[in-house]
Amino acid sequence: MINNFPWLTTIIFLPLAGSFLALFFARRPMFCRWTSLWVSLADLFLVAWLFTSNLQRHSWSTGKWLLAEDHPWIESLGIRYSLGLDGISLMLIFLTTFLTVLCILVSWKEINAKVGTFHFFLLFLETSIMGVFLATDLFLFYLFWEIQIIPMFFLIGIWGHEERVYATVKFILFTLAGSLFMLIALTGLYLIHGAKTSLYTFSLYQLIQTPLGFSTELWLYGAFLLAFAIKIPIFPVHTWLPDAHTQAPTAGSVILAGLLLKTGAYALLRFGFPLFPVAARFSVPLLLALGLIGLFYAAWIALAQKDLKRLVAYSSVGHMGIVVIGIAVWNTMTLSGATLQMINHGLTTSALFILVGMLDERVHTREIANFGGFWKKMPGFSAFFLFFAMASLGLPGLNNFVGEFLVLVGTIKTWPLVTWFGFAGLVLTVIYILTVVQKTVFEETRNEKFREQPLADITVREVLILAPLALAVLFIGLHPQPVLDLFEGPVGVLIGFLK
Amino acid sequence: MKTILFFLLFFPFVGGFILAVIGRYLPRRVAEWIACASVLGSLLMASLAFGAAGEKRYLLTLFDWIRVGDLSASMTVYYDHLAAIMALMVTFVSSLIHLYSVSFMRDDRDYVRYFCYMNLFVFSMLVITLADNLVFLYLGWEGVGFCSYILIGFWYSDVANATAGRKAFVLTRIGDVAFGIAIALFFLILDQLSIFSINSKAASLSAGTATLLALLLFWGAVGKSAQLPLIVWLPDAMAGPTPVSALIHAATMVTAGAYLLMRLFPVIALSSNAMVIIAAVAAFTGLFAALAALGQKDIKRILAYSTISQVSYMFLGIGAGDVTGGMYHLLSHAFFKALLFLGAGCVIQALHEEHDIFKMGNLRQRLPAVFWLYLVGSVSLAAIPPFGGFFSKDRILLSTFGHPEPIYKFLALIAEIGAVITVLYTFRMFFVAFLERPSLQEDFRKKDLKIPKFMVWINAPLAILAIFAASLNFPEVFGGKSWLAHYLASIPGGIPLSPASAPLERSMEIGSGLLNIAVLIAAYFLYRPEARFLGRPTPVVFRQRLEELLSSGFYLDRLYQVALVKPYQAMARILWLKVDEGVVDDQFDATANIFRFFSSGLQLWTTGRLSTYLKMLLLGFTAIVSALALGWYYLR
Amino acid sequence: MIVPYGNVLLLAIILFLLGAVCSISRRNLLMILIGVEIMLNAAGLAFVAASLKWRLLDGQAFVLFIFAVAASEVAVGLALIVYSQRRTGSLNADQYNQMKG
Amino acid sequence: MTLYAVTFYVLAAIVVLSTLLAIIQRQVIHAVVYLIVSFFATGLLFYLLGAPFLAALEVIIYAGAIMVLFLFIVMTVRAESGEDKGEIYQWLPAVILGIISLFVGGVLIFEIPGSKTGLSTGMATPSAFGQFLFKNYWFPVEIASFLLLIGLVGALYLGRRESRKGSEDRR
Repeated sequence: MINNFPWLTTIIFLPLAGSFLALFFARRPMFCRWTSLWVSLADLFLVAWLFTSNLQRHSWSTGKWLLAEDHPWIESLGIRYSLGLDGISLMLIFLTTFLTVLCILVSWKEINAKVGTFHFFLLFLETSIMGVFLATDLFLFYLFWEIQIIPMFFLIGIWGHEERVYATVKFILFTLAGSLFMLIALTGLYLIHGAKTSLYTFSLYQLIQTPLGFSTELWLYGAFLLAFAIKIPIFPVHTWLPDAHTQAPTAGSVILAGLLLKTGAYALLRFGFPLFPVAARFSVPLLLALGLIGLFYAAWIALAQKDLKRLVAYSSVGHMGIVVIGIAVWNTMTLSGATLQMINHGLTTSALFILVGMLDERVHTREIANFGGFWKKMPGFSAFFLFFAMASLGLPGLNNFVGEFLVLVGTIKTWPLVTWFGFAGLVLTVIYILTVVQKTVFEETRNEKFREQPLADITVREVLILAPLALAVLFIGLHPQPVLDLFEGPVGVLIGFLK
Repeated sequence: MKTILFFLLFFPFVGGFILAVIGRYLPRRVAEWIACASVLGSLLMASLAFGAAGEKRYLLTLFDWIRVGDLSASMTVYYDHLAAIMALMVTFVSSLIHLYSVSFMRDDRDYVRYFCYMNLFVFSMLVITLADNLVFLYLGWEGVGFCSYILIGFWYSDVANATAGRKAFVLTRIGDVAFGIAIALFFLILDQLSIFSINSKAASLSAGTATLLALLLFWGAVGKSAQLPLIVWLPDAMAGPTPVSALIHAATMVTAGAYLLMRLFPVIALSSNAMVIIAAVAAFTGLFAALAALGQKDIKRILAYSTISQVSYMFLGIGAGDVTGGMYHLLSHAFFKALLFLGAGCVIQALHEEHDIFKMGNLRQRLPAVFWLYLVGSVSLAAIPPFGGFFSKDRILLSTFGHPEPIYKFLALIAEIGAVITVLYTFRMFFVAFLERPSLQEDFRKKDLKIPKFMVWINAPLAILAIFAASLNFPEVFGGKSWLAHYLASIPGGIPLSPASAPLERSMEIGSGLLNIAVLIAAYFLYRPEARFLGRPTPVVFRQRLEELLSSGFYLDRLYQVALVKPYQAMARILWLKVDEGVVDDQFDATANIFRFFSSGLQLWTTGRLSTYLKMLLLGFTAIVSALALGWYYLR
Repeated sequence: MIVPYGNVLLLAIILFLLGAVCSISRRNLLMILIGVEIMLNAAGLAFVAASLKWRLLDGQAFVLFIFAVAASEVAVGLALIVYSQRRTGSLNADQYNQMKG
Repeated sequence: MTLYAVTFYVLAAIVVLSTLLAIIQRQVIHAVVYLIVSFFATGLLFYLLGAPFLAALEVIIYAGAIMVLFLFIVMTVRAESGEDKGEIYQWLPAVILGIISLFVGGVLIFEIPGSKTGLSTGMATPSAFGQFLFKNYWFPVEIASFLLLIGLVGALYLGRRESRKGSEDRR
């Protein structure tokens, strides 16, 4: 049964159906919230069920698609509707559905205007992101890749904070500019492949075999890399991210940091490197340098931030730097580590954004200077904050450590110097995270206005949001093997492409 | 055996976990019982393991953790004699300190948090003690760092405390970088992360690699053990509750660095250069910290600098190739320093949070029990024969002196000077704080000095151990059995590389023992209550300067502040505002402006008038038709 | 034999362009609509001629549909014109310049 | 030059001339009258080209219904306020573009093979046309009727008299 029913399509489009439901009943906010919650929960359980049932049925290590769908779509152009699920994408869609449920819970109180539309965009976004993670046809991938920008644009633009218009325009300009180049390269690749083999197709596994000259490959790869680099984001093109994160509503930040950035890294992993192996290898030193710069630079800048959300945003740049390093080195350990780090970053950074959102709800400010002494006022909140901050700085036993460690130790076989610098960069991470923990949780605020403000500790709903995240963080930190086993097969296949 | 070790390791973890999750909802007594019982259970298990193991060594895998490709980081323990002794010491000291804490924290409402962190700390420390896999060890290594950080800042509402915690974490993390790199290098070179396998394969390392690895490990240990140049966090770490200082910053965590080097001694031993560096850094740190301790007024800061100095002797032992000596000193130091800290805790609490020794006094009569306990600790610290500290320290000095390399003679001299100063500062502290001083104000004398009896008597086991630590390894030249040396002979490096001759040993020990006693007497005359200059600022500028220099720890802290911290913070702002928002972002803005320029040209086009649009329509139509015609014409 | 096929098409083109010129040059909304009618009519003429040339009735059928489109377009268009005239009091197309960028 | 050809050219001349006159009229009402002439002639052309049914429809719908509708509207709105001044620059771009298009289109047309062959006469009787239509195009016819219905509804909706309250709200 599991192989005949179009499970992947169901998973992708179930939220879309839910989103329209939310849109139609936009006049009844509570109904919208509950509907969206149930739909997203259903999707989560579907993925979880797939996870468990596949775990018994298949051996993960083969690296073949666990589930695949392939139908002709626009035949005259050789475009097919083809989806494929392997261990990496399984974990990522698991993360996607998981975070979407949390986002809906997070927005329960925060979003009060245009509730139906909000949930419409949220679920729509979920569909498009899962599409990116599952598509194996380049055209389909590009379609989902572009679509995901649209709901994000509105999420920031309508429900964002004060400077949302600037942020959202910047976001869309950056991402669109990048993907424009990708479209050109994509078409170029398609035409070259068609001309050389007289088979016009967008299928990833056909296009991988395209014979390309070195300079052609370099140009095409450059265009792809630009699009992915903006999404990840890699150092010089990261400036849209702090603005977008800061201005987005909490759910928007969570999706942006937890999932949209992952699409960039995932695409680099799944498409960028396998499609253009020679050019990719050529770009490795560049990527490593940029990843390291991102790690240092972001951690350094984060220390000077005044807006807590902006700080978390910069921390994203640093963490994604490690992911980039892991992908660039391209061996079993670093790839597993980078993929795991994608998941980890999705969990911890989302949690931090959620926590900042809770603060914003209570204190109505995001200035670090106005925070302080929360341990006395909100012990539960502070405990969670400390926990996720520690996870973020890579305390062993929590999730980030495993990913970072795998990447950095795996790197030493080919790029020992990068390992040295990478470990050193982690110190800078410690510095800014400890500083912000001290300023928010421990020290009293210097701002008299906020000192005496009474604050309520986290509610049951908020515990329900944070506790699963905390459990996931602990689980990956202490027992990452099931997840790593999932990656083993696909990583082996990916490595095969670059031999 | 696996079960025993498993419970030994995970009792505190379970205790900490229970407290973290539901501790807030438990009655106070229950929470305290859980905390203490878990550690006591560990102690029981450690004793059982010690008894059951006998001469055997165990390499047991508890769980799989990370396994990718060639890398395998499982939760494996390696229980050899070194680990056995260390585990016993850690569980013993921490059991006592947990019990002590119950009464020390009796008025603090945040006890759940406290005990939770303490239990987690014990767990992490036991991980360091037992772990075979370096990654697993790293988990404990960072775990103790975290617990130390959070416990130093336990009374967080004071900014200085939280800052001290942060400083400790960052500085130890700077050390951990090197440790992390060392782990990666081990993986690269030996394809192994297991201490056992590394030690057995160490011989295949080339000298250069071994030096690099040894220095990296040493740098990691320097961070954790607060040696030069990462010394500055430990004195500030005294901001934490006193039991925490006793457990973490005296008995266990700071010695973890030394312990790590002992565990991996076969690697260290391969590189004589690295050993010289280790010994040299240790000798200078010892002297440095001892001098700094001489200038402190805060009783806990004196103890902190003394800890730094004493830990450096352990490193000196390792540098001189005498692991047994290092371990011996580690043990005796753990007992007497914990004793001193706990005694100081009693004093501080009795005097209502008074830290300044010059405001104490008359404690001999008012806290007689504490006085005697503290005396035991002090003589042990000052290495007055025949107490434990004397034999352990002397063994290290001896093996340093006896090392064939000439440079070690010089290092031994420096260490000996440090030892002399140790006597001086110990009894400065002791005499000033405990003897009668008529100059003190009356109202202070009359303050109520009630502390729970339990808090005092729980120190007794430590005192007994401090007194009889000597018997652990009473040198054979004096008719002892050297039990510890025999027990540790099986571990790598357990037998000194160059054992000293019996006459040398005898003369050294007698000589330094007499020297210490002489200095003790001198100290009495310097610091006895009747001494003239006590507590009074002297007009001599030079002395003032000297005091300031010593009490600030040779301005090292200020140097780091000015040379590193401030520029770093300033640079962060510059990078953000000038580079990120400035250069990087402005480039994109400039690009956007180019497009805006073009678009303003296009703006003229969009008049919004219908007729213009229609004209454009026809223009487009004409163009398309013409293009079609042209194309057709040419293609025909 | 009536006339060459091309001549009919030429006539259709002339008519079409006359309509186009009308809707572009005039500012009166009614005249613009009239221009559109002329263009539709020209298209119908071309269809009829083609239908005759290939002896297929499909061309004539399309003319019928063009009529339908033209009729409904005029109906809605004129209603719109009336509506706008009521709102703005003017039939000048250039008064509606809210789309100015 | 057959009689058919003569008829065609005469009718073509009438069509072009009357359309030309129609589009340059300043008054819409004059333009409409000229257009009626043009459509009548076009209807005759349709007849000549073998489409009697369409010729009838052309007269009824275009010349009859549509133009009459225009007349009504012209009379209703009565507002010729924004009428053109007839300046030359207003016509110039359109005329130039039109001439270019005409030239290109003419060239294209006479490049088509078979464009010089004459059209032979033929006639599709209304019944034959009807049968053809409902045999092959019954569905589009239904759609077209639906379109007309929607056009009707739309026109009614737009043309309805707004209630005073609504119009005040809008102001």
